[in-house]
Amino acid sequence: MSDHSTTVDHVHGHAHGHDPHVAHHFDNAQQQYESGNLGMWLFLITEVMFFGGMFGAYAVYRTWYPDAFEFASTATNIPLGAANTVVLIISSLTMALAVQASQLGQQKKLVTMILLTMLFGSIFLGVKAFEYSEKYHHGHIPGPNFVWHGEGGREVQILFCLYFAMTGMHAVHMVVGLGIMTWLLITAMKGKYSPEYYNPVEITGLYWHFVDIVWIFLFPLLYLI
Amino acid sequence: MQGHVTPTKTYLTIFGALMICTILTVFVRLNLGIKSFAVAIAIALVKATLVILYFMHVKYSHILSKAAVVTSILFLLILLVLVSMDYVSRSWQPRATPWEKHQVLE
Amino acid sequence: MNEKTLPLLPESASNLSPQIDALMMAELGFSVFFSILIFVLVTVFAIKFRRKSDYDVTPHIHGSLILELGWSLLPFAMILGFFVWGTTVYFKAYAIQPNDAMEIFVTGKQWMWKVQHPEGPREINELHVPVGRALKFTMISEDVIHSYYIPAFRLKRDVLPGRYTTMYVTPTKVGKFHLFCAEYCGTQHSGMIGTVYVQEQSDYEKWVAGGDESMSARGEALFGQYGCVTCHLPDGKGRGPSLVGVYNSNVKLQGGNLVKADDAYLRESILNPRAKVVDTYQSIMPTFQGQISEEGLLQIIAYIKSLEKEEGGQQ
Amino acid sequence: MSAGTTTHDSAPSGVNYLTNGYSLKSWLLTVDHKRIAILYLISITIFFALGGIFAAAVRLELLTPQGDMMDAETYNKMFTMHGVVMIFFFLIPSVPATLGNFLIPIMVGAKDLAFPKINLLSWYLYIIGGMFGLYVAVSGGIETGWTFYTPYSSTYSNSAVIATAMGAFVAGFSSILTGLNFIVTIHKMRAPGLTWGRLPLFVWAHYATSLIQLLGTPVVAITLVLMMLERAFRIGFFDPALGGDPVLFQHLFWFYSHPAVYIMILPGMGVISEVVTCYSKKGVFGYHFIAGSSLAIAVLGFFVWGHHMYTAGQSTYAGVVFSLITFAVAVPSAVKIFNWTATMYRGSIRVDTPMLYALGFIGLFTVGGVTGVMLATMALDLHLHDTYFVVAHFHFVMVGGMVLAFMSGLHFWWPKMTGKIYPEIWGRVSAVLVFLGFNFTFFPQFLLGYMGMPRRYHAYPEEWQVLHVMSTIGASVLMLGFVLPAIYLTWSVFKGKAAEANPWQAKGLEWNIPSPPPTENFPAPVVVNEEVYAYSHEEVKALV
Repeated sequence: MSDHSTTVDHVHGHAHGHDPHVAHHFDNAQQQYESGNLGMWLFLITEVMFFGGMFGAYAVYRTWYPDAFEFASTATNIPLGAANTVVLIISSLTMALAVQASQLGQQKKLVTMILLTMLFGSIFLGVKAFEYSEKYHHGHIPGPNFVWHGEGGREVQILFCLYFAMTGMHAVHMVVGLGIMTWLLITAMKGKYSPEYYNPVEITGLYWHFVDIVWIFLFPLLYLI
Repeated sequence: MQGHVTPTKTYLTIFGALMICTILTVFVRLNLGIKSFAVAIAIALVKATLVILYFMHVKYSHILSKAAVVTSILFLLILLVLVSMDYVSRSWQPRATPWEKHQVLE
Repeated sequence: MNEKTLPLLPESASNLSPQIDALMMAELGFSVFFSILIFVLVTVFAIKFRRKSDYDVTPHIHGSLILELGWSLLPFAMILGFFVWGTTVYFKAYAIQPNDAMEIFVTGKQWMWKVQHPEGPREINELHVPVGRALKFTMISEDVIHSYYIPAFRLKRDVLPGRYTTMYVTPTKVGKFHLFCAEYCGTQHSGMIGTVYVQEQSDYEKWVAGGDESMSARGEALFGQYGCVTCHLPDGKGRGPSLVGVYNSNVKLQGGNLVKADDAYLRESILNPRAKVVDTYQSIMPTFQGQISEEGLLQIIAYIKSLEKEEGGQQ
Repeated sequence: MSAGTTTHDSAPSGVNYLTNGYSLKSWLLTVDHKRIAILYLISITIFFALGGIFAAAVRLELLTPQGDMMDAETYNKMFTMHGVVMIFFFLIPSVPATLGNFLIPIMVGAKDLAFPKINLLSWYLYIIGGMFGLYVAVSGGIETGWTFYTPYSSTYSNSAVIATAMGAFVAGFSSILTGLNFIVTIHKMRAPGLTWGRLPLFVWAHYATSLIQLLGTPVVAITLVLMMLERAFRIGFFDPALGGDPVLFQHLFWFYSHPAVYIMILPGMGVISEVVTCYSKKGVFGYHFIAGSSLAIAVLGFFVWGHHMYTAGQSTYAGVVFSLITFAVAVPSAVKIFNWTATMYRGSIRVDTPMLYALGFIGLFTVGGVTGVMLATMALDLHLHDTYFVVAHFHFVMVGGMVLAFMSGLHFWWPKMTGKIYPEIWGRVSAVLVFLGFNFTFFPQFLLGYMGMPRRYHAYPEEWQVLHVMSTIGASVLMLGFVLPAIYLTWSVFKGKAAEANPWQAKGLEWNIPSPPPTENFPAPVVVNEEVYAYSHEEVKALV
């Protein structure tokens, strides 16, 4: 930016007490906080609709091929899925505690909790990768090489298509979440967050909990019924 | 300054409830062998509600966050219900089969 | 059809055409009325209330609840009439089977229309039908989505892969009419056209007599050729259930559910035999997915249907 | 809105958002919503021209019935790319991303959108999406139709389906983020005193648009992803050969793509509300009804998608429900038209260029609307679906509606955006040309459609040639009508007369600041203590 913009900033930027955390175009910290929060909530609405399309497809094919889905769900690993659910809920708890720590200004606890959240998130992805490789070895990857020893191969394959699309999209969201979390960790270690400014921690938390909620539905839909 | 600070105890209670729900839903499926859509989804809904209200602070937050939750559920339902409307009612058509005894509806 | 004049209405050649034209005219009247109303009001206001000076004073009019309700509810009430009218005609074309309808079987394929008549004749990109006889089209596609469209009949319906769609119409005028594919289906989409010949009954019969063996006879040949006959013995003692009289009956499946053996079920049972297995029989039938063409499937179903017709007839 | 009025004298001498840095970097890395709006304006103009070239190719081919200018495959690519470019890269971003981006922060009295960096990101996403589009255009094209119906797109087509869908997918995120930014800005950044009942109708329209962008776009995004997966890896979602249902694709596609036509038209309606009231010099009639009808359209718009599928093998009963709600959605649109007309009643009307376009909009949108009612009638759709009647209908709404509204708004706010006045006479000439050319192009298509001409046909029966020739002639007039503004508007940027802060004696916060506005819009914090559209005598008197 040129000199002019700094001039303009300079002239008008001092109208309010110039809190270093408040971006130039906001009037005050409260406005910025509420905007950030609303922005994330709106983003989560779009995420709900994003997964909604796949839930719609799931609903249709599940009613079309109830038997095939029953066969196929025998191929999913319920203990691993359940364990992963537990892991993800733990990571949600640590994330919530991270937000709380930032609200209370507990710097060390904040860093620890973010680290723990990342750890559990990674465990989840690791287990997921293991499940995928298990499916791979059984030839359950949909496509021309799909193998199904049993009834209704073509219909069973549709379930696996949905399984991989839904869990895959979910995993992508986890990876993105871990990316954001890394950035959060770095900034937290630099001591950027305080009881006056913890919005990034909170909205990352919202995102993380949302990803958790998606899994809360995926687990019964793909493993249990 | 801005948001409600939830005490650790509440978080732990909610966490406990979520764990119980998870164990319950797996137990119902594995040990009782019940493959019930209703039970599994009901438990999932309870879990999601707990996460939304407490972990995501919706219980204590601005009306707009609540509105966002309601809006997303509402429009997800529009999508699911109207799509299923087609699939459910496709078979309602008077069966269009070539050799059926013709229905006289005129 | 080949006149160089500029007709403003397409030819009207089916029982639906006058109904749809009448509905169209009614809605056109409504539309023209409102469009002209708005055009005139806007023009008159723009002239009558043009700015005379920059210091013009305009009255403050907030709005009027009565006007708002009036101009939203009145037109809505009017168009609701169109809704009811339109829905009735639509059901007539798509869902309500007329008495004694003649069957036409249409298979869409990139980029041609294949038609089979139960009596035997097959044709490509043409359709011969008698005038005054109710028709039932049973349609399926071998590849992508097509749409069978005869403007003179004011009728179209999408032809889907994997599923039968149907429509009903009665031609009312002898002549040659356009046949189009209305759903974009690839490179030669605009070449997937043909001609509909509506003929007098006697001419039609003459034309049919020129065709070869009937659909069910062809179906019987396929029934033998694919080996169906080895298991589906007519006395029910084979490895598969007897197909005599099965058409349109309620079949008991494994697990106790009843299913009506209509052509969708028969088609599914040939292509995907394990989906709905008949009670007391084993799931041993191989799939014929990708082996029998959609036309062949229609022929086999026609044969199974004929087994019912001949009162207890056994081969 | 009085508080802002004193400020334009005190602006720092001559520095505005345009003169605030001249380097390329100062443009490409700007987070100023006004500069981003200009970036969008330039890029969508390029895409509009590109889409126009494809349209010209289509119209030229249809001059003769035989299909002799290009082969069928090329023709199919032309109309597909026309559709893809115009819809995803012109119509959807057109008004929101340019005028909306420029004006919404100013209209709500804010210094910028709530998330300026995300706003810049939106533009880059749009450009990346556009690059996919351009790549497809130069690398062999796409020929599935812009609707990407399966299984044609996922299995049979030999063209660049995945790259195109990827472009639409990425551009979709641009649209989502823009909508998100607008909603947060409108909720959280309004100046003190600017209550919901005082928001300009332009802002209301964008609020409704943004809701659709947020709720609908993700569904088409995931649908395109599933389609791409099916195409790339032969894994089944929609292809019946793989056990899927092609009609499900249509459901998910139209869940977005029907509301998307409201994304395209609602901002246009917002523009018309502003222009009609300004050039009638009279407060808008039925403010609350116009604002409410925008929201009603946005919400009802999500219940009607099945009217694209009456003939598609959807359940007849589902069709009835969709048809009924479609009739209902006609009501809020009609309410707007009547209210604009009533606004003109006893006004002090000047028919300058923006008003000329706005009047054209009202007329053509009415025709587009009533023909929409015909198509919503299930029985008529048996005959009219996928014919030129549909083509004419949506061009009346999209071109007669949205493009005219865009031109109207562009002329109306041009002095504000550039600080220059365009030559009025040329503006009027091109407005008349556009109106005439448009009618000549698309009115014959209604007749063609009723006679049964299917859309997307490369060759057609001879008896329809006359109407096609008329249509092509009209299209060349229309094209001239669009080339002229490109010339004189560009000319005015360099040679035009300097514009005052409020050349049209309009009301609204944006007219209280200098033209072009300074970088942070308002030299001092804004307080609003005046009703919206205070044009009329009594309102002005009350202030004195």
